[in-house]
Amino acid sequence: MQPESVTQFQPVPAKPSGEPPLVAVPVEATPAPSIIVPLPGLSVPAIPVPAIPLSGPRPRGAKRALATVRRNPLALAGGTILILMALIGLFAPLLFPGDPLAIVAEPFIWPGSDAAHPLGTDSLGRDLLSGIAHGAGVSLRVGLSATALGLVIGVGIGAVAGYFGGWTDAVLSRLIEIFQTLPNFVMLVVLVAIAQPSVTTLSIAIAVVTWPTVARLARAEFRSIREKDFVMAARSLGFGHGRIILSEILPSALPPLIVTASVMVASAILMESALSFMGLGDPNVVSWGSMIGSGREYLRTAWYMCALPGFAIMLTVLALNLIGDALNEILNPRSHEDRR
Amino acid sequence: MNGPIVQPRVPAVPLLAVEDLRIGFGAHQPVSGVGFDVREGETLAIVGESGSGKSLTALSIMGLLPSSARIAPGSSIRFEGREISALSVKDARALRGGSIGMIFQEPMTCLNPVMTIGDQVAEALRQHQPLTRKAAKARAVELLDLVRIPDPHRRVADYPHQLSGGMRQRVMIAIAVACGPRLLIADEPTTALDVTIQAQVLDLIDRLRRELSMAVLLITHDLGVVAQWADRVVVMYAGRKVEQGEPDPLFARPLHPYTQGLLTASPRLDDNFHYSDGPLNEIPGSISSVAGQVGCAFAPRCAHACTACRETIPVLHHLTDGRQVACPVLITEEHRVAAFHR
Amino acid sequence: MSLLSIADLSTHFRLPNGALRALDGVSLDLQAEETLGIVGESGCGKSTLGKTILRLVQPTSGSIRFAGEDVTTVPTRKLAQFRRRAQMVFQDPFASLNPRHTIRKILTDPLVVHGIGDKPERARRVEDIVQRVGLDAGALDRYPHEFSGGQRQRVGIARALILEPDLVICDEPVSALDLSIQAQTLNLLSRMKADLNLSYIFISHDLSVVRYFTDRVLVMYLGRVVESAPTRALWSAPRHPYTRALMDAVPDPARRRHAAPIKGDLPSPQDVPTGCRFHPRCPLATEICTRVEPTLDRLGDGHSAACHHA
Amino acid sequence: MPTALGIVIISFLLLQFAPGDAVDVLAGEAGSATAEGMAEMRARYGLDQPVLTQLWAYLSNLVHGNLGWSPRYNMPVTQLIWDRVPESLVLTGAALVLALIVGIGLGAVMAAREGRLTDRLLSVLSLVFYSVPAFWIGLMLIVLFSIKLGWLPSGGAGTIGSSATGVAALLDKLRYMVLPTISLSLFYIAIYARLARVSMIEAKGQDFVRTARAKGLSERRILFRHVLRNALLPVTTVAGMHVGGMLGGSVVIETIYGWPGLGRLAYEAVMGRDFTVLLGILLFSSLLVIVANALVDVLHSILDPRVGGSDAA
Repeated sequence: MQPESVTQFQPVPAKPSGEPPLVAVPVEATPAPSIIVPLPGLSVPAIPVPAIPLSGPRPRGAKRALATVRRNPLALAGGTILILMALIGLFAPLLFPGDPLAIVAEPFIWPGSDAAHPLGTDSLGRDLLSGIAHGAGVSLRVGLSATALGLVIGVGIGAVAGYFGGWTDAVLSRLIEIFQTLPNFVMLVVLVAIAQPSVTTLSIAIAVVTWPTVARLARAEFRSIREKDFVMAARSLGFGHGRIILSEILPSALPPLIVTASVMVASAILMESALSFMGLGDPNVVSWGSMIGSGREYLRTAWYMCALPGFAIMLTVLALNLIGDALNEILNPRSHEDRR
Repeated sequence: MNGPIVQPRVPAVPLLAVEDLRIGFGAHQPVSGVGFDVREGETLAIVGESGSGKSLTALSIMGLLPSSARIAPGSSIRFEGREISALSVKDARALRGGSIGMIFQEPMTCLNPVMTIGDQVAEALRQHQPLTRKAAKARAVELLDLVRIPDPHRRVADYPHQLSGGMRQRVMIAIAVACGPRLLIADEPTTALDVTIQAQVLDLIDRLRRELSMAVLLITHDLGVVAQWADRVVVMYAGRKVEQGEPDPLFARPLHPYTQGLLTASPRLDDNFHYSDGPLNEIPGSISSVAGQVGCAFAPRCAHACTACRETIPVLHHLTDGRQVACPVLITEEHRVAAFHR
Repeated sequence: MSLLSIADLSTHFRLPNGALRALDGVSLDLQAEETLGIVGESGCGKSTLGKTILRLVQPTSGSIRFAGEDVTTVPTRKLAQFRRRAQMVFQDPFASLNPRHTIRKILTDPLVVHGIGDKPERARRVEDIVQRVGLDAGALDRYPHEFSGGQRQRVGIARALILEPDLVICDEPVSALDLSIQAQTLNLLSRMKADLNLSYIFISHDLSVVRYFTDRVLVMYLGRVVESAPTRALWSAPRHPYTRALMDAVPDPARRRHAAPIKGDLPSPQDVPTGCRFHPRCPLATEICTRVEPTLDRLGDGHSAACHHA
Repeated sequence: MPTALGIVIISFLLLQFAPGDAVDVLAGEAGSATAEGMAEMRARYGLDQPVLTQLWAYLSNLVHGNLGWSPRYNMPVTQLIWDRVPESLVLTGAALVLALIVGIGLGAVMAAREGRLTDRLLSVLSLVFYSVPAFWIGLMLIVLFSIKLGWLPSGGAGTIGSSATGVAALLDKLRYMVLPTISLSLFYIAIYARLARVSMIEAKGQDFVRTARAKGLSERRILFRHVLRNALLPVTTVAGMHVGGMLGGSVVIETIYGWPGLGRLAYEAVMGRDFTVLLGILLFSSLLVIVANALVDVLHSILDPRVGGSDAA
């Protein structure tokens, strides 16, 4: 149920294959052999590709982004939902002061039947709307911090492995592989069971199980970009490793990572909710998952207690994925340049 | 009166006749009014740099243009006298791979990586001929032998990645000529190949042209290839034909400033000109500055350009020896007379 | 003293399915202000040679001396000093410029890395070099994708020259360009050479360009030099059968429809033939060629060839 | 297998950080534990040994296929896991197959209708599938199909006490499988649909498809012989990677539906702080993932001749 790999939307290049090394293939099309070797410099008698001349300079980043958003109302909807959720989460303490876990009314008030509690109350008489509002903050906080941490670890390890290659890569790749083989959610359950569940430990645990995906992607990107001529040029100009990694390669490797990041936030929210649903979340805060978990017993009579917070999760995650799609369209050159 | 009349042998219709071909992508028209014909058994070369529209022209004959491309009304492509655009889907398919074969620039990516080369050749055969699987396989081996792939019985089961670039291009040729086409379109067939392999492949194409009595439409950017292998040459620039003629007179005495520029800009293997002797002749600017411009597309780069060139698109002048040139400036009476007297 | 002196240089790559001897015992000398051409087909190692000289690829054995100093094994730290004096122009003007940097950044960064000048001085140098390569200063704040191939290659040349190197390795600098742009680029390179007293190593598969642009030529086949001669001498009397075949293979308007000069495919550098590497395709091959690898013998007048029958 | 060893060591060390152990839990439940009693229990299970000794003991047991003893269930962990494995495999296997079939089908339809309304609608639908928490959709399916409509059972793995055999038993089993399988597979349906769509569109633009057109092949033949096979390569790669994800996902799904598989066992182990069992499950499911990856590699070398084949002549 939880995303095992958050980058499924990019087509995965065919597995390592024995592409003949002697033929003129663009470096990025050469699937990874298990040991990194510098690709022999082969002279490609490359020659003008029949291309249609572009009329004038291509629209630049911001302009293209705007155009994409205008073409894609779904992305706009996603953005709106997300901003709304963020605002609700941010201002929940002001909008719904008081502990969302406090009992405020009769239990089992159905949504819509009491104006004071528009979304009803749960089995203990806690206000669902207040819970959902406060839960938004928790979900987004966990989602963002887990993603940030996962990105830092993943990009760091992936970049080093991909850029330096050799035994560094061999060791780090093995580490990535180990963490990828451990079934994600089982591992997550173990981690949370060990640590005392809190928003912080949940975020760390989720980062620990998601970084390998980022690392793999970053490694692949760095590997292919470091073989590009402009990186060769930087090396031939005497640039240091740090400058090459940060200033030359990273900007080009970033687009797919940004797309991944938005999807990672989504999957972190899903993971957090699943953990909380199972009672492994932070017991001191209200979370969408834990609301569903506590409503589960009353599924037969008061299914709205599960339905409503679940809907909030779906909406938020959907919004993030819509944004991820739009980012992919804007940032992934393949999706718009090959169309002729 | 009733005695036998000896008719002068004039080919009734050319094998392929392209007239006023215009291909557009939205407002952009990378091919704008190209016409030429290919006669039975000849090699016609279309030469041009990137952006000249030569490859699009070739693709349009095969009906392989990208879906966003539109052929403008009034354009005409006739094969054996039949208008290609008027053909039914089925007839058009019969034409592709049946009467017209095509090979492309990149032998690396043009073959399906997960099918054996034998299957890929056999597939072309079975599409157009009622052959059993076994017969098609046997014929595929013969075809591989025809294109000089050593040990075809063994190679037939190979996958494309097991072959070198030159061998893959031979397989592409085998596929293209599988059904004995009347016309072979070769779109930059040797650009991705090494020069010694290029010679072999061009040699092979020309030998097959004679053996299978087909015509060849050769698309290339390489003037040397054109000079060596073509019977007639069409020079394209920015979507238009600027000059046409037989290679010897064309290269000996180019009439269009662009053709002249190309010939003088390239160092020639046979002449002793060295960088220490002086710089190469340059064509200033680049082709990409063409968009949205009225008049002759070459005018901004042309040393001879006059006001008229920048205002109207020059018409194609037909000279009597079959040469054509789309430049009013350099056709003086002298050229005309020279042309008449040839 | 030669500017660059290479002795018995080899670069082998480890591939999953065996070793690839991209470069196998190559020696050469380059004088100051000379242009040395390196010509050959795919897999001959010419590009690897260029990259190995700049230590972009580690040599397996052999030595590289630059201006009298051995740079084969200098530690990466000190490599920067050498790289300031030896630069490279790449084949693909689209891949060799970072798409996310402006031309100004592309040209300024090398100065920053080598600590050359202060801010105004760097700006002055950048503007100067841009003008020299024939672009206007307005180009500086634009991105590579806004330029045509020819213009990008000018930027690539400017980047190679901004550190005022002594040696520039041009790796197929015009093969990705249209014919009409090739002449512009070659003229620019030749002007820069005269202006800045450069030495070039000019790697190309295009014999006609090599003939025009170089003073001396090395012909390579499968990782080895098979012939080396002053350019004019090579063309007037090629000694190695491969050189002859290569010259004959170039389409020539003077010879219509002749048979291909050599049969057979280029062997893979992972599976190099025994004896003389060219013997399976060689019209002159005899028994000795299958067994004994010929050495590069001096034939006088700076002409050498590695052939038992030369 | 260094990966497997790495997994063993990492997960074992992780568990050393766990506060409290099975003895604590047992003692807590019994409510009458003395310090000596607990120490004695720890000694019995080897929990008082130094960490490295415990790891060594664990490793050497592992070599003999022994994953330790569960104090809570009072039976060997291996036995415990083996009892649950078939149910888990049936569920995840069914979900994977369902996801592949429906996903690739949807993807093919979307690719064929690229840019049109069908494509857009299905794209949004797949994105919704991708965004729905599996446990929630599981609950909602129960509400609809079990509680409101009464068509399908809301939990369990078969009618208790049923004496049906043969086809009847199979049908009974299938009835119980429908909801959990759907809940588990929706997310993967979305992934495969989107991936299949992208890779089919990409495969369609390849040069060899143009070659196929130049041969005069029909669009149908091009689709099946040339596009589909190449487009499925990335899908198989990804599907192999999902075995671990599915096993993880089954923790929640099995808990909701009371499906007696590994996932539910994991949940019970966490709740009971039975780390030996938890560690066993983690190791065992990692092993399954390794096996699945190996199978995918084999499949891949069948589908793609470039993998592991010989190189250019």
